Amino acid sequence: MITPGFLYLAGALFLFLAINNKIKYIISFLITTGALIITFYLTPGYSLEINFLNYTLIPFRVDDISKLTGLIFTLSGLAAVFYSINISSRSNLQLIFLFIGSSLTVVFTGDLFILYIFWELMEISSSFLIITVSDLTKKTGYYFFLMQAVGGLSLLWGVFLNHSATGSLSLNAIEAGIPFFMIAVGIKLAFIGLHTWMPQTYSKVPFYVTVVLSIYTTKVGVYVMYRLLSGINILAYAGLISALFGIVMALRQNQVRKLLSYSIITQVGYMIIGISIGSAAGITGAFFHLINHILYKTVLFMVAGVVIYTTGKENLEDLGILGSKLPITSLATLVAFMAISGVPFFNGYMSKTIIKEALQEPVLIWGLNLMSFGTSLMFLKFIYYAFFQNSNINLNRKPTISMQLGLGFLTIIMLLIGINPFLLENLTNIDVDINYFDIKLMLSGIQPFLWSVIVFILLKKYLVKEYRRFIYYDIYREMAKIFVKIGYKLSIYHNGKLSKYLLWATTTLIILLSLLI
Amino acid sequence: MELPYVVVIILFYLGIYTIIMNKNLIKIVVGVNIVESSLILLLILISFKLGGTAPILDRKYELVVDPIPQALALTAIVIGGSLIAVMLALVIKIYKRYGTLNVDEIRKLRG
Amino acid sequence: MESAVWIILLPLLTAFFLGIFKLYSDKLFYSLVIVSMVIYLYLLILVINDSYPPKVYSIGNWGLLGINLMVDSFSAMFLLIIAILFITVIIFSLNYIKVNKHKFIILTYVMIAGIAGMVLTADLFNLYVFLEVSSMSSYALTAIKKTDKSIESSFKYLIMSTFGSFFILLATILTYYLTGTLNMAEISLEFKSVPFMIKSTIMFFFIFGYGIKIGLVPLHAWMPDSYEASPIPYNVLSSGLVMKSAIYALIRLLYVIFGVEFLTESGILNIGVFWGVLTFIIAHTLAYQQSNLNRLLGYSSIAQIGYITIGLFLGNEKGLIGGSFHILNHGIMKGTLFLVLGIFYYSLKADEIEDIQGLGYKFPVLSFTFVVAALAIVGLPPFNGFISKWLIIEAAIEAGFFYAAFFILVGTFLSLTYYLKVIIKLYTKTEKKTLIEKPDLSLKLPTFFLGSLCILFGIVPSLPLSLINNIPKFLLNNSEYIRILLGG
Amino acid sequence: MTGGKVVIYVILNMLMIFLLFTAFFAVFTKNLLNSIITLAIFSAILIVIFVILQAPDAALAEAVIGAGLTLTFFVITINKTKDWQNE
Amino acid sequence: MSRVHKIFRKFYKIGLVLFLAIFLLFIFDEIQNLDIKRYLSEHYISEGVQETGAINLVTSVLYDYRGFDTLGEATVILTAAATLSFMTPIKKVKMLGTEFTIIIYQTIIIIIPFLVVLGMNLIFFGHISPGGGFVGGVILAMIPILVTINYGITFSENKLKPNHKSLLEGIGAIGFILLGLLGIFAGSNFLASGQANFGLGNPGELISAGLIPYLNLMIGIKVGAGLAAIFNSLIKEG
Repeated sequence: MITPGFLYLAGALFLFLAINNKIKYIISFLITTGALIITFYLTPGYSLEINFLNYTLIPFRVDDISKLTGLIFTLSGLAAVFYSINISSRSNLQLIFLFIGSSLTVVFTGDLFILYIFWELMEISSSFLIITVSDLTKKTGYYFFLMQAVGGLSLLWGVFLNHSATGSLSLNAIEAGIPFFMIAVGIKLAFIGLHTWMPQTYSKVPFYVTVVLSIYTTKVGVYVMYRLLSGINILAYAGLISALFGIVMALRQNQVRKLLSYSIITQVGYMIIGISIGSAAGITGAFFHLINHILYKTVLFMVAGVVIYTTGKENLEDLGILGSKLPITSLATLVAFMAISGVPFFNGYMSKTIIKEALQEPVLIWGLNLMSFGTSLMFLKFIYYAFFQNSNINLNRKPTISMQLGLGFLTIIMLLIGINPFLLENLTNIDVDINYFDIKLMLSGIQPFLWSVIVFILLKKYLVKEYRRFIYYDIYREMAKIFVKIGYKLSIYHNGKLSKYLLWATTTLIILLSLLI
Repeated sequence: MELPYVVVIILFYLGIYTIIMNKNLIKIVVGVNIVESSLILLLILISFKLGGTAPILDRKYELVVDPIPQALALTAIVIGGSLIAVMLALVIKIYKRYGTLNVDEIRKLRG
Repeated sequence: MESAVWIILLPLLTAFFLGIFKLYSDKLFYSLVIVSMVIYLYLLILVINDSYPPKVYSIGNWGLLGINLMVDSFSAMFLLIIAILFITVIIFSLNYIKVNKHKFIILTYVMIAGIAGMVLTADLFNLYVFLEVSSMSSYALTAIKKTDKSIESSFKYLIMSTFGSFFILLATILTYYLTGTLNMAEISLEFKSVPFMIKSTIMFFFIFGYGIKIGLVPLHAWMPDSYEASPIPYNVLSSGLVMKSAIYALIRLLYVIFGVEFLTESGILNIGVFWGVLTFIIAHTLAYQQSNLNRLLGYSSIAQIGYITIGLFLGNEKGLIGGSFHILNHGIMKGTLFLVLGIFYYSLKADEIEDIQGLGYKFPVLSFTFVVAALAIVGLPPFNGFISKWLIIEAAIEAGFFYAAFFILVGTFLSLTYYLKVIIKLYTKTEKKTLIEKPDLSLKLPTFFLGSLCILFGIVPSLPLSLINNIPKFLLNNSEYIRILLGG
Repeated sequence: MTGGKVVIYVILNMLMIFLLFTAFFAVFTKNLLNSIITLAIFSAILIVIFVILQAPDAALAEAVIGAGLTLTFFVITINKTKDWQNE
Repeated sequence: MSRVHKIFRKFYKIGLVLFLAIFLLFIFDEIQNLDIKRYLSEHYISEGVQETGAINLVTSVLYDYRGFDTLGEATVILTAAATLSFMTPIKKVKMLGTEFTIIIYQTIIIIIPFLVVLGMNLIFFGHISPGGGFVGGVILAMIPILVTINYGITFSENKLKPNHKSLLEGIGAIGFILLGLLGIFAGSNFLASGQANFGLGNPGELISAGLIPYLNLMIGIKVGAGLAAIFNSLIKEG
């Protein structure tokens, strides 16, 4: 059996052969659908072992959760690749393939070594994607890469600590180094305080890159969190705080993609809570939510992309174009909005319900309600700009067919899952035992949404106000400044005087010798 | 301790002191020369045995000094001589390019 | 084991013959360079293949009375670096060097002979002599561009290096004085009865003297200067071979003469590890400040030496393997970086960070090679630098040096900051139209060769590791080494 | 020790002291030419010491290389760098 | 403030050096109290003459027991000569002020043949008496140096061209290695002369000691040519 990840990686190499567009399409189509089909027919329980250095590594291991994640990853990979295939250059497409391939390998790995390697490969490929894709994103890419590198290195340090404590590289035996795993995962998840890379990256890079990045980066974090850190209850509160922070920040944005990226922080909060509970239901809920979230957030980013592509602008005011001139896109927006707000009969509802049912503590349940409320509030803002505001912007060009295909494809899947929530359960043989269409559940699911509509209508003038100025303080930039300052001081000491250098040498000798006495 | 060894140590560190302290390039080379000489002197002192004769055995001698350090000393002398030649050539070049013999003023390379 | 002595003699003979041929015929000159290079490669492979179990070759057939050469896995690993770097650099510089080309090649051959001598010899004074041979040609190669800066840097290098050599010579003399012999094995046996204080003083003199040539941090100041001012092919050899031969000699002395028990007892292992950490932290911080790429790479070399020092001073098996592997890897990675930079300099006279802006689009494959080597040297997977760093960190944790292991990761991050800066500059578009002298295939091929090794050794590290895995046997357990050297 | 040996011993020690004096003078004098000439004297004393210490080979080598050639090199250098008068 | 700083730095440096000196003094003092074995040199002294055929033990150590060192140091000189030669400008530079009296001119002319004889003597009798290749080579190098001083660089280089010097240097070095290789051809190891029994002869005779006289000759040629080249380069420098 072959990993779907390696198929993508091989695809990145095969793309060197793509001399014209036709071959490019054929290769991409074969790779993406091939990976989807392979993932679909994987049998849980399979694992492959190889020997490397002195370790026995497991580069490929399948179980229910990884198959589920792999399915959604390959599915959305198919959509994302076709969404961007016309716009992106060949080298960027290769990087996208590399990125998708390494995240798939992370999902199917069975040990920490391979996990780390492909974690880093993800980070490298995504950073180079950001750096090379446009002239405006160099600094963003720099920041992104460094931030992700900190995450990767703390993962590595955690791996080392765990390895020295347990003597094994297995994913199942995590005993030491948990704080470092937390930092690593936290950065990938854009956890509060570690999130600084996310809004600026997602809002600056070209829209198709945002689509690709938003599918994988945070979700791989969720998956790895499940593997390494599941069942740490305290983290549930942390996830709650992070999510509420995401809501507050999102409500202050006036740029579409910044709003969407802060909303990712909120949505990831659900998954953190689900995983932290540690019960089977919680984890299932988290992963179903992951799937749903990938679906609707990808659609929303694609919508933002269509707006940018057609108008060249990306402020919330420019969303007005959706209402009248882009029918398919508008429909998709509405569906995604309903889904993300947790309205029954849409897919967001089912996973939120599972998580809510799995919760025991009242604080968390109320927090979850608050999160749903905030989410729908911020997307009401989105909808308000899209449909209730008059705009007279014209289309510069029409969206390409491949874009609309990708968009429509995901929307249909979303609707399918929403109408028949048991689809996912049947697909993955996980039984949650919840009747989604119970009236009580549906009522409690729709309550936050209704409240948010009321609140939005009442407080409209505060919510749609533009917060152009708000305090932006980034502690990491301050640290970098200190580093540069120290380096400058040090380089001043290298003033080219030979006698000074010789003096250093002699002093070193003295220090060495005085260690003897 | 015998005086010659003390002299060797003093010479060694006198040379090092010159290399560190002196601002004049030629003086630095003088310091290098002194250190070299002190090390050669040390080698010869090591080889010496009281009452020994030079290691040229045209007859049978009672006590012959150690030939190995003397051979090493020869090697060291030659290496030192070539080092000093290269150094002086560089000093001349530096003087032609920088117009100074002050070691603190040859500092185009820094940072 | 006849071929061991040829490893030293062939470059020397070639250099001498080249010195004569240079006067008469250019054609003969180049054909001799090529022929001797090919034969040399063959010889190196022969010796490397035959390195386990170690072999002894006695010069003049004097046995223990004279000078002995010894080939074990450690020296074989070093010969492998020579084989990889020397051949590529010679091919590269045949086209690259424009001024004083003959002298450059002759001096390079002499330098290789010196380094091979340092690597193979098992005699203390002989080590000093060959050290001087290699350093002498290094001074010359540093000054070979004859610009103001190269003269200045050569002088600084000369004075500081001589300063270190004095202490090496002093320690050598004292060792002879104490033991009455210069053969490393016999010294090691005799040293068992020497008082602790004297032994450790001698050891510190050795460490200090070689430390200057290695470039550990407060002793490093000459090094970036020499990188900035010397021709780029020499920089490859300097970072790959000259520095490394010094640390090779130091490690050989410490582990063989003094023995690992003494090293543990005297605490030098702790000092060495701490020193390595200090070295790479400061060097990384300084490297960020540089605007000249040669200097930047120079500081990066110093930093990598810090990692190597940590690995080799850990005193356990994995550390030695990791450190040795990193010596090999760093030679390859830094060689690639310098050769790419060399091509940039050759075609556009670009060696400042500002000048290379936009070259990623003009030389796509070369820039890709640069990126690969840069990521490898930072220590990101799946390249070779990652494997050796992994080994070093694992060894550090095993030996209980948690702080060193942690700081290696910090250092990885710091090195990413400045390499990423360069890479981003490389891929920033610019309007500037610059005159391009097209680089030849003979310049590109060696570069790609080294670059592909970066990837190859990262994915299949077992290729070099099968050689390197034998190293600790004869370093950690010096009685084995001594037994073979004494002819047992 | 016999009488002759004592004399040689005394001479050796005196030469050592001289050696120190010349070295110090060579280092601390302001005039470079003086310094170089003192260095020649330094080498000369060293030669005598080598002879006393039964090392004729080293003495010869020091004579021709240390005293002879090096001195010549120094003189050439000083000649080429004319400003040796003002430190 | 800066003056105080300067004085402080000066004292700091002096203190450093003093510390080192005192430290080494103690170490030497301790070393002196040890009893030292010298079995290697005792073997050389007792067996060296028979084994190598050379009376001068220093020569036998230099050219036979430790001949490899000698090869190394010959290489150092070659490197130094090469270094200096590429640093010199191509154009000829006038010899600096050499206005000697007629006495010195004449003396130098007369001295030259004696120097040749002396140098050759030192080289060829290197294995019997003090001297040897290095010293003899330097004496031979004195001749072109004196010629340069006397008649100026142009004349000197006309008589003995730089190319010839480097040719001689190369021949010397290659000769040394080839002589060493004779040992391999004789079935022994590199640089074997005593062990390979190259007509050791009677110790004390001119033709004895195997390869040592020839090695001496080669080193003499090499050192002589090398040092002459170094000198001329230094003169032309700048």
